[in-house]
Amino acid sequence: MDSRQPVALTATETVSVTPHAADGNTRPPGRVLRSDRIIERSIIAARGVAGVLGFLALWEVVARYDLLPRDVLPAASTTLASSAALLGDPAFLGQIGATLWAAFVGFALAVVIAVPAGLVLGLSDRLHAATATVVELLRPLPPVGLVPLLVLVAGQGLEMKAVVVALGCVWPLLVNTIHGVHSTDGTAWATARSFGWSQRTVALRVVWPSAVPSVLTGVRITASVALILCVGAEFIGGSRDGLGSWLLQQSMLPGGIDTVCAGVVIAGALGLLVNAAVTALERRFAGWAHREDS
Amino acid sequence: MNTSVRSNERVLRAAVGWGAAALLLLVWQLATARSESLFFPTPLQIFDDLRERWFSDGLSGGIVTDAFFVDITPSLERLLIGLLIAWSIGITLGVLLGRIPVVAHLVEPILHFMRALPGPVLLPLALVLVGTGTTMRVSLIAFGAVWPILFNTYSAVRRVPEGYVETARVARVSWVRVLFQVILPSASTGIFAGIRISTSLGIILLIASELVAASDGIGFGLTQAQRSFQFLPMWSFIVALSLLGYLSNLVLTGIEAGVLRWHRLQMSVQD
Amino acid sequence: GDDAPASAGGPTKVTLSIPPVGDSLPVYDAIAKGYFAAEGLEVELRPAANGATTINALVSGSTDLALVSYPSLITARSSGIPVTIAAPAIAGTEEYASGLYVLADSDIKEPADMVGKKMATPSLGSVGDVWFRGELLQQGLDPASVTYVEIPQANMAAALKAGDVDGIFQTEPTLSATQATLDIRLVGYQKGPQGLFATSAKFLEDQPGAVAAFRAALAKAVADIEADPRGVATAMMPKYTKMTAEVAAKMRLPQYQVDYDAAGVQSVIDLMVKVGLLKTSFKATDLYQDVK
Amino acid sequence: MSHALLEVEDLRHTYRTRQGDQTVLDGINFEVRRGEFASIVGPSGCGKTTLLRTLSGLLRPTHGTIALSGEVITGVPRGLAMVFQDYRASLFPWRRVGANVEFPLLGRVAKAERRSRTAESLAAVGLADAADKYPWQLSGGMQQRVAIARALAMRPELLLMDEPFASVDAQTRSDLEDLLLRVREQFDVTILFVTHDVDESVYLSTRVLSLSKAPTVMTADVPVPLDFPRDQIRTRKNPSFVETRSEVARLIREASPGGLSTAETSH
Amino acid sequence: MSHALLEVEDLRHTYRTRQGDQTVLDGINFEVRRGEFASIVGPSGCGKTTLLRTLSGLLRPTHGTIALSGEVITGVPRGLAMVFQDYRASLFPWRRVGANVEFPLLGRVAKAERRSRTAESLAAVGLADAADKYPWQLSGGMQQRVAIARALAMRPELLLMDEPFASVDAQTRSDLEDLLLRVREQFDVTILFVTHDVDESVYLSTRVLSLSKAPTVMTADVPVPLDFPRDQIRTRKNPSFVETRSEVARLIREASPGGLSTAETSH
Ligand SMILES: Nc1ncnc2c1ncn2[C@@H]1O[C@H](COP(=O)(O)OP(=O)(O)OP(=O)(O)O)[C@@H](O)[C@H]1O
Ligand SMILES: Nc1ncnc2c1ncn2[C@@H]1O[C@H](COP(=O)(O)OP(=O)(O)OP(=O)(O)O)[C@@H](O)[C@H]1O
Ligand SMILES: [Mg+2]
Ligand SMILES: [Mg+2]
Repeated sequence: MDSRQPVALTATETVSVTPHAADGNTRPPGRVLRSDRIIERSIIAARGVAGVLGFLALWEVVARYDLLPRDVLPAASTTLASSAALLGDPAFLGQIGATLWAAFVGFALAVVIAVPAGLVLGLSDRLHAATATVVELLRPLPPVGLVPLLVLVAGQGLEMKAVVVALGCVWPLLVNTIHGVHSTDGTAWATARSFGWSQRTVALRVVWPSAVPSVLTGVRITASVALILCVGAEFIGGSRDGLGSWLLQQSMLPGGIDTVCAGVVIAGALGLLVNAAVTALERRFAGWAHREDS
Repeated sequence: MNTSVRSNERVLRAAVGWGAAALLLLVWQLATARSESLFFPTPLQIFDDLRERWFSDGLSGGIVTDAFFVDITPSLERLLIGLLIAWSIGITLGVLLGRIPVVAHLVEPILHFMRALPGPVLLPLALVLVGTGTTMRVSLIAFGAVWPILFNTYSAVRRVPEGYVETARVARVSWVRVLFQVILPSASTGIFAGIRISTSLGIILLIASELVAASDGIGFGLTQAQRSFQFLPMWSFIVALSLLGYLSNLVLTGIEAGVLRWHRLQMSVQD
Repeated sequence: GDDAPASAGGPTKVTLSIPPVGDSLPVYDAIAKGYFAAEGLEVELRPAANGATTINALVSGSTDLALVSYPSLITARSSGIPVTIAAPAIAGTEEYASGLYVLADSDIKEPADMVGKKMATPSLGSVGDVWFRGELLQQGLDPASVTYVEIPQANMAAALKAGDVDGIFQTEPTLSATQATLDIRLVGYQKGPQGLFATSAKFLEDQPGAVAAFRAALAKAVADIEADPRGVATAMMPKYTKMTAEVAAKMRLPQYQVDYDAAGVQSVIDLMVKVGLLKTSFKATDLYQDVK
Repeated sequence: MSHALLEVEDLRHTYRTRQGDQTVLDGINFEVRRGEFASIVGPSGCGKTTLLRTLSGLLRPTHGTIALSGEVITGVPRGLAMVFQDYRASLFPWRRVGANVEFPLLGRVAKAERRSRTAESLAAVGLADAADKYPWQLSGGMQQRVAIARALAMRPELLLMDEPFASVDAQTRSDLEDLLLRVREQFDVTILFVTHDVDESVYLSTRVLSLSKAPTVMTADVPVPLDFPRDQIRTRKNPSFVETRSEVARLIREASPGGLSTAETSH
Repeated sequence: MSHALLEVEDLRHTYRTRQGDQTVLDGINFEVRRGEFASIVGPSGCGKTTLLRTLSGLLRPTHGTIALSGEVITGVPRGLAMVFQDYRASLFPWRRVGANVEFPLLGRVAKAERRSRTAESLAAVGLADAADKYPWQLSGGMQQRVAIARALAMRPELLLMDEPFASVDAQTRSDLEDLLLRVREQFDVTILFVTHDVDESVYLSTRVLSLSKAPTVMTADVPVPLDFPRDQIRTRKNPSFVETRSEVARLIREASPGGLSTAETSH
């Protein structure tokens, strides 16, 4: 450290290298052990259970003591019991199967259309500009409003439901895919090009994987929408089978409100299940994009 | 940043987009003009009917017809009120959940469950619980549209960098200002995304809610046209729906562009 | 099966869309007793949506036959929709009394008292709606002086009780349930043809045999019911719907029609023209065709 | 003025985590007098940030007292400003530079005064022209200067800085160091500066406090016998600088044996 | 071998933007011979990145030719690898470290060979154990080492590096510098290294090329009279180092008068 010490541009001696990630992550560097994570998760889960129980208790009280302006709400206990009974009824399970299948078919249709289209539109600015207005005009069409027309064209069966579901799912998927393609990092793109790869190879190996998290987010959002739309289509279009048409009939019966409530609870549970399944899928295939969360 | 060049390009893009849309209309016109089908009138017929139905009163008559106030205005009103309710509840709850983890842990499972309830199917329940009036329609819209805004706000608020909040706290800023000047602006992109999604959901539920016990509105008009096999008016209502969605999106985009100008600029710098 | 052609050997498959109510009793009976099978028909039941959607389904061929109301069919026909009658179904009777009900302590004594009030109807332009408007016209009143609100049958009782509406147009089976919980009073009811089994013109043309067989099977079932209405109802309704035997035993039944009541239908058409639901009149006999 | 500006007495802090308790500060005592520039150095993870967070009132220490101008603090005290290490997370991207600087003054200081303070602070950090830009339109070094300007606009008695120059490049860093010394004179502010760069601490301060590894105690309090103004080339060549620097480095090395490069893994 | 490895002749580049044309490179000529370590220094915004992008074939220059081993390049040439400044965005987050290193070899090199090259390159940068981690599980310095390993696995004749150490901290930076010199020996690779740190350029290279402000021309080509291996402390104390350093710094200062602080805007 004599007078020939070069000025500040040289490496000054540092006390220690801090693992400061340059991305500004200021989390404490302490390692989280697996068992602690389990403990933490179970605390969260316990709170969730407490919340659910509290909600059910509130519902029960409100229904029992007729606290609502209209005294028609069936109690939580009654509803849950009828839900359980319904789940034991093979005929009812058949209806659920029909709904799930139609929702899946429509959803798959939307994926098959929207994801490739999204990739193409994401990669080509010109096509994107050319289709933007049409998309913006078609996107807001509520599929449920089209049900009567679709019944005319596609009947009341699987085809009609699938078209309604696909119509509703195709736009969010498309938008998410385009967004995913656009979010490919410029440096990542340049890096891949510097490997001497063709545009197509880059699209396949870099753009697509970069877009996957966004696509899967779209899938997660639309999967539950698919179910909602399918049940809605059955309900409005009077389909030959499915949870929605079952609910429609129940709602037409005197005193059917109890069964309707039970069916709605099951529909909600179904939505939760679908969401959980897709979330698992997302963690599996786009875990790297959610690294901050895990 | 030369804004005039930018806006030139925007105009060009819009022109190309509308050109393509016009082309599609032409194809539609040609296809339907030849088919003679009762169910599929030509777009020209539809637009004629649309104009006749709602916009034929001339300048002196205030342009819009009386039918406009029966078919369109009530729906707009319901949609707007429903959405405003959904937004206020969604943002409030989203912020609460995002800032107070215990609350989030307690209610998250239930909220996820409620979100998964299929909106149109709640109609019979809503009829029983809330009755047949406007309240029923507005609450159905609010119930369906609240989820995207709630969950988007929630996750956006969770992502607000702690540094922002601490910066404000060290400046001894009141919590009200922390909320309105730090947390909400920082989460605003996520909130706006939620607002957009909730609007399209709101329109779906608007239609569903007007299917029963209504005496006016787009959904009512649509069903009546459909019941009486009036396919031309039915298409007019469908086109009106599309326009309603398009315009509401336009309005939201405009507001968003103003409020989130900083964000758009920031994104363009990082590109 | 959609449009399943009659194969040489096996039975003809037809799909039939009906609501799970007493109106559909002959169908349940014909299935249970094998009358359809005997006529070479295999009937697949399907839940019914609202009348117009059901008619759309007929036109698209996704359903072959459906129980709909006369106003639905008549409106469709007058709009040029190619649908027609496969078989007559039901008519109103004093006992069946699908009609206008009010709370027992209401001031409303006759349809004319509804002027300026609100009436719940299952759907605008439906049987009860047409009838009610006709009643007003007859007394020289403007049908538009009453506010009509579409409310599903199942929700009418609650709306009436809450005062959302002043009168409700109810039919079975909801009516019985409403009467069980609410003290209501009949103000007026609709007589004459109400419902029919509709089919598309195309189906009638392609499969006249199936239509004939359908009529024949229904005729047998109607004969059964006429012989023992309670017995058939208590046997069939719980079997095919969620209805309990007790409810079925008390359920009021409409008059099941086998022969086409052209005069009755003509009066429905004329009434619809009068109340402005129809622009031009046409002949009721155009709606029905004899088949072999 | 019988009191030092900042008095820290037996400060202790233990983080209670699910993995068990971790004592980070284990009895820290020191005073900072008005006008001083005190640097705090210490190995990574020793609790420098924790210390600053307790001083700023963001974190309530497990034990001990902190007094500012003789008053024991409970929440965030008046007269204090803080500059964080991560400038990206401390400037609000939705506010322009001027509005960012003005932010802490809103509702406290009249508009005219706000304007003039903002202008003055921005001028002091050489960013008078940047008031209408957004923070993200500036380079990292400029953003950190905005953060400093914001702190200055609050007219703090005490300015806390947590490794403020750690994420800027070397050239910018030395520019910022000199800037900091300039504004310190101009605004006559007392500074407590956390860094883990020994050279930086000596170059900037009137006094260097060194911390041990956790559980952390203070291992040394070294005065810096160098005059102001300082100069990147001349000061660093000054034998007193070299000597003080070696002294501090030695103290730190003794307090925390062991190497570095193997320790870097993350998140 | 009559040709130099890289020959650049009258290279010019003008960006055509909506705000008008901006000439960045205004006639650049130089050669790099096999085995050299040439550094390019120049003020911020002078076009160093632009130059590297044209050399790597990512950007077609407006004018001039680039030849690699005597062949004029049109697209991305073979035998070239590039390390970018921004390590966070140049590693693919969905592939593990090993898979990232292997990535450019896919479809070109047999599997067994890929595996062995990957292992060798990772070992060379001291990350043999990290192959199964994801890039984001590593620190910044480690990530940049992965990027270097990936470039090495391509067995390039010419390695282009664009300010590769600009966003890591000082200690890591000097570690990475020494690592680079080591692998250069081991893999016998020719390197063209862009930096704006004069000390770094002299410490690493056999030759320093300096660029003027835009419109950019080459202002100097200074050989570095220092032996290998180099050492952070000894080499930097060496009078030749100090002299060369001053020389280059002087050349740069002459080429671009005025301080840095006003020029730095954005990103
Ligand atoms: N919120 C917290 N909860 C639990 N432990 C924490 C928390 N914050 C910090 N720690 C732990 O306390 C210790 C000191 O952290 P602190 O951030 O104060 O260190 P530091 O000296 O600022 O380090 P660096 O130089 O890396 O910034 C670390 O071991 C850290 O893991
Ligand atoms: N794609 C582009 N379009 C238009 N102008 C560009 C583009 N890329 C760079 N420039 C401009 O060209 C000039 C040189 O940029 P370049 O990135 O090559 O500089 P640099 O020497 O690498 O700078 P730094 O040291 O900051 O990395 C800058 O003025 C920049 O604004
Ligand atoms: Mg720290
Ligand atoms: Mg560059």
